Amino acid sequence: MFNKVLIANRGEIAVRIIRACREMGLQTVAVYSDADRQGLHVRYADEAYRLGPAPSRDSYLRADMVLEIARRCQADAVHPGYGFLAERADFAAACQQAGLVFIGPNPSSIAAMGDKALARATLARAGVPVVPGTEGEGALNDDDLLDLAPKIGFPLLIKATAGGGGKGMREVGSLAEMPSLLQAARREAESAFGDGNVYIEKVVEGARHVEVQILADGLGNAIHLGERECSIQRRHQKLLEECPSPFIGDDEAFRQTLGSVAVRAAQAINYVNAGTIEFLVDKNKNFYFLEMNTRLQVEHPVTEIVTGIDIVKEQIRIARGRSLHYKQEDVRFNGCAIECRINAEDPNNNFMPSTGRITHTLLPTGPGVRVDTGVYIGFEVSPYYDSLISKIIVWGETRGEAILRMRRALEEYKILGVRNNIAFHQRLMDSPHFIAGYYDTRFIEERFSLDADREGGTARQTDDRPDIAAILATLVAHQQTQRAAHMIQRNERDTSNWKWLSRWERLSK
Amino acid sequence: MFNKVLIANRGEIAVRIIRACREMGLQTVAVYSDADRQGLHVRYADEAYRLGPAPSRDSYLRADMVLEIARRCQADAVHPGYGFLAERADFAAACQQAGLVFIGPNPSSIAAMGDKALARATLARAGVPVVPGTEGEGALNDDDLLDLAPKIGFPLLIKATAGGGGKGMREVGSLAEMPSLLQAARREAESAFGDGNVYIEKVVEGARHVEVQILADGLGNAIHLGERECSIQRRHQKLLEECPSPFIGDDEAFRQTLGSVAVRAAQAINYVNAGTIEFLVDKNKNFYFLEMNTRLQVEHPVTEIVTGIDIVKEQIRIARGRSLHYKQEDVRFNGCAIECRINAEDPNNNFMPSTGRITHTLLPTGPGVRVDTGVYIGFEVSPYYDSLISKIIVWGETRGEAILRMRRALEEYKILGVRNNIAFHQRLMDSPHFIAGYYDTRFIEERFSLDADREGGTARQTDDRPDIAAILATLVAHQQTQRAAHMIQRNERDTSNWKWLSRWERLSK
Amino acid sequence: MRYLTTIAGKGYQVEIVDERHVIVDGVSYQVDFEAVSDQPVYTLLVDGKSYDAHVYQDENVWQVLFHGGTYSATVEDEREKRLRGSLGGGIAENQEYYLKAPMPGLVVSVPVSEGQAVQKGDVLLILESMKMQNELKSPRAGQVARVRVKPGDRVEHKETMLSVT
Amino acid sequence: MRYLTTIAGKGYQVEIVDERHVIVDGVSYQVDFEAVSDQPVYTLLVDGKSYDAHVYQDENVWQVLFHGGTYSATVEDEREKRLRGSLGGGIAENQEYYLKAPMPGLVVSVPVSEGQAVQKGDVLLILESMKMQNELKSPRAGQVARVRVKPGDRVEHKETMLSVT
Repeated sequence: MFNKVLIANRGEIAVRIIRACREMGLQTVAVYSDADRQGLHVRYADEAYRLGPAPSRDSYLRADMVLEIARRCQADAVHPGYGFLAERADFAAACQQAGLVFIGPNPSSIAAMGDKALARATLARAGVPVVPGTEGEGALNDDDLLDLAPKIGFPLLIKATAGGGGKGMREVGSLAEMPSLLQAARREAESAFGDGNVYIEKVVEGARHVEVQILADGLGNAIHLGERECSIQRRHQKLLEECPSPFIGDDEAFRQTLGSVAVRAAQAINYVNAGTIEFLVDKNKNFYFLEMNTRLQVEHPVTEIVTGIDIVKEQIRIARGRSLHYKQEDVRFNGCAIECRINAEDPNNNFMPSTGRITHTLLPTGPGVRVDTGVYIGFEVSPYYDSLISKIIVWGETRGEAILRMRRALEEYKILGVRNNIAFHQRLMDSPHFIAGYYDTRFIEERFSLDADREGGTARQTDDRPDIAAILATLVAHQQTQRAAHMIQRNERDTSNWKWLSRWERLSK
Repeated sequence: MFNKVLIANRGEIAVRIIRACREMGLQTVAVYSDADRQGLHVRYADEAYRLGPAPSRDSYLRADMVLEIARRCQADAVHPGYGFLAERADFAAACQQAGLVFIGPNPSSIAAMGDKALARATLARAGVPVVPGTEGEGALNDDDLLDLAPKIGFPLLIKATAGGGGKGMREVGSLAEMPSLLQAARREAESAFGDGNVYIEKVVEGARHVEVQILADGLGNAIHLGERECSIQRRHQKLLEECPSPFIGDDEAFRQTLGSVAVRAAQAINYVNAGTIEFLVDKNKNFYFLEMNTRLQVEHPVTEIVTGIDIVKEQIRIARGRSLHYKQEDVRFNGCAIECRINAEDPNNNFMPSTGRITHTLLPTGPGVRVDTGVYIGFEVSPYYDSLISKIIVWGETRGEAILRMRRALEEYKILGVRNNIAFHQRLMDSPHFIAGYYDTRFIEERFSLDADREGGTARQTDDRPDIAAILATLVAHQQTQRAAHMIQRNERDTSNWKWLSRWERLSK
Repeated sequence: MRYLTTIAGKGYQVEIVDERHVIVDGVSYQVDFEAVSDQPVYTLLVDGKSYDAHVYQDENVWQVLFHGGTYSATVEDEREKRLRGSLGGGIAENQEYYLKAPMPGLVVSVPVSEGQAVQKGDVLLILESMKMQNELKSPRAGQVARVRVKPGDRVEHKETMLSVT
Repeated sequence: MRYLTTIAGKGYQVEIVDERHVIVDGVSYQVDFEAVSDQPVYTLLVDGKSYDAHVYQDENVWQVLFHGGTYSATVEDEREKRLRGSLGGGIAENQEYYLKAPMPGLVVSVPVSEGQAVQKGDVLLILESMKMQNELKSPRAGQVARVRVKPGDRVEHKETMLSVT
């Protein structure tokens, strides 16, 4: 048992975890970098301590400081969130050595799954199908990889061994372009994870990225909470997730097959706590193990909304040594959930990240809408951390209702001060391919366009109104001109005071 | 069938209805008074038209203007929301005569239930138990009422015949004080509803206010969606509602009894669309019909969250002539929901209404929290309409979880610019009586205190920290003093410019 | 700077040493205090504990809201404290009480007239706002001095409606 | 006032008659236009239709966002229009292109050097921000004129990093 939880993270996920702790009566401790003194996680936690300067390596990656703060404030558990220290086996082990409960899997599970190549070899041995690649062959150098590539076949993917989130990942179309891409991938992996090792893997064509959420307690019980569809990606970054997958739909048998393979994978490594098994699924419903995420994921809310199960609270119960709150037969799937990741990036400028102070926001609210965010008016979105500023999650009785609800939520949502990708998601909600559930992992990059016409769709009665835009732009520009003119007039009045003064001075001489 | 809906209302409920319409692909038309040009309902609707000046009688009560606008913009349906024209049978009839679908019951049902006295007589004849009182005796004058009062017995309630929402209501302890209270009640009823008629009714002691939501289609199907507990009231204004009632709890038999009586009541008057049957329930689970609300209610979201049924969308489907989307056996109750009404009123100053511009707000978000509101930063809360500024609705797997979640939501919520009753709800969430579900309609006025100590409870480890408050007040006051001093210094610098100018002028002479 | 801050009748000697240090009744606290969103919302860390508070001034009283509690504080610096000491207390008692409109509204009725004696708690005026009729009561016994409004009048926020001497 | 407003290559003659009336290409519209929340957010009613828009200026271009659409508009008054007419178009073509940092970040690599010829689409610089490596490409063919940064440099928003002539 524990009563005070240190949350070794920032942003929306730190806020999410603080909320779960608070609703369970647990004390919360936030840690923050200099860029986050006013972070919502600092404001909402019971206690908050400074880690160091803004860059992650000086703050959120400082495992030693986190442990020192935990000791000092007498926290008795640590929740790592996602990213930063979440998948560092050494950190999980250090927590345990310091007498802290690590709210996550055992260090050995993190290690087993953290090396992507090793993970794939482990699961292949346990009978879980894997994508052909250099799994389990350890850290290969460029010559070895160039040698193996033609045997696997092109197109193939270079992936960071320590990686995740699309960092250190490159797609290779031919042997000729492979050397420079290897170099780029290693450089990015080195910078992101401090580990430049990469492996290569066959590209499954027309693939969907489907992942299964599992929960396992320390008493040998393991269940799955169904799948999430995560194929809407750009540069291997997920942008939107759904539960259930529209591709699996009501193929309950396939859902249970995937689910039980996922449970078997978790059991193969004696996994404890929440985790996700990622699969690639081709159009014939062949599926391949991709990797296991030994942590809470960004997109966990879609599963929560459809199953009614609070995954963070379950993580905490499991870490407290309790048995699972639910049996497999208790898990019911009700309706459909969609999550849009709202990033501080400009879809009209090649999705370039945007930083700045949030000057205004109007959140979508009302029935069936959940917002998870770590920002608010006045908060400064800094260049130091990822660009996720909020997640809009909607529920619908049907997928159609969820899409319509997401449309209205996106239409209501306003964030000023940083560019953001709301308009991108709005276009996506209008895309006939998306509406039909007909998309794979290459959809965004290859077939989707921000310019609605190009997809050839007429899903909604397009209310494209450039004439209204012209009126708006002109009225605002006009107002600005008028105001500027007014200010000049005022300045003239001000000058007259000076005239008056000098006259007065002359008189009073 | 209809495609364009005019919403004859304002504030959070207009926004709620616009959202439902939009999610069903219907066009929406807002109407607004001069005080609401920037209302969220105006901003969110597809079209918006001015009704008139701010006072309700010049705008939202102008049935003629509403009908004229509907004709002009070719709306084919009207949703009245609650309050204003919602329970005016003549308005519903005028809509029908104008060829508009009125999204609500038939004018005859509104008329039958609108006269509270007549309603009680009607239902008594249908075998529904009613509270002893002057029901069905028409408009009695003061002499008649004073004559009947001792036969009914004290304490008793004076209630407005046309009324609702606690307006025109007075409690009478003895015959002596009755004449002046009659006068006050008639005056308030006249001002609120344009109808000074009142009736009297026995006070059921230790009573709970429990209401049942019903849905009935035009094809003869009627179902109930369980009960709501609405006993947390102050001056007969509901402040908090729950679903299910903690008093009924898991007494499924009693729930079904109440539900089927409610359905029978609706059927007795051939009721169509959504409606609510209000009961008083005493401690022995005797129940009495109180009144029927022939409209959507403020507190409908708690039922939506527990049943998963969107009541506004059902209203629209029913009005379109469809059969009910659900059968009684489809209705399942999942967990517990609580709604806190956030009003612009100051709990530290006798709940006096507060007006002003919202200068800042931070909404509670995250899992299990829904906010329904019509205000935003920059919006002016005016004195013309009721003081409801938002509703926080939370879901919990258990009532305990819902209470803990509401606590954290209230703690997160900030509204600046108008006084509000968030602190009142926070105290309520800490009240041992409330937590135990041990309260009746008199609880707030008689046994609850904003001063936590007085209730004698220690439900939470009270973190009453006046020393911290002292530090905060002093730091802010200090900062203000420093800033004022700084401004004086700046002014001195400014003065030096004047000195410089005069010197320059002297020199240049 | 030294201040005397009073909450619920209890005085706190608060010394602001520098940006990071405050001494309350002789006990030293490490503080980290910042305004948020350019609003009277503050984040305060005191020895690691985090408080997110709304603090505003209402007629010389500081209202401090956090953790569901509302605290009313007066803050006096040393000069003000000395000044008050020399004047002594009890002035407020005999001052005229001005009934000001707590919000804009419509005067529904004025059940008292000029010169009439009233007891503490007697209704002086009924004001309608936000569809509610609000009874405004006398905070003390006295005599109605001047009635400036009549039923049907619209009043502005803080407008003086009548006084009690 | 008369303006020429251009969106996606199409020009609109917009005349602002008074607060309530606008004429676009000869067609008269009744408008009701207000800023909201002291922000560049506007509520516009045009003949009863309601539009809730975010409008901001970005280097002489007005960005207009509503109903999921983003429109880039230039607004010229009559004087500006005449001025432009007398100058003729095509100046921008031969101007030096300055690559400015689109956000604060860390220069990861500069794969070009001064004097080097580049094609449209060639990567000029890789900038890391928000944990992403962003490739900044040349918008046209030319020659790298001056490189002002090197790998490892931190750059501010809009700082010029190199130029192409």
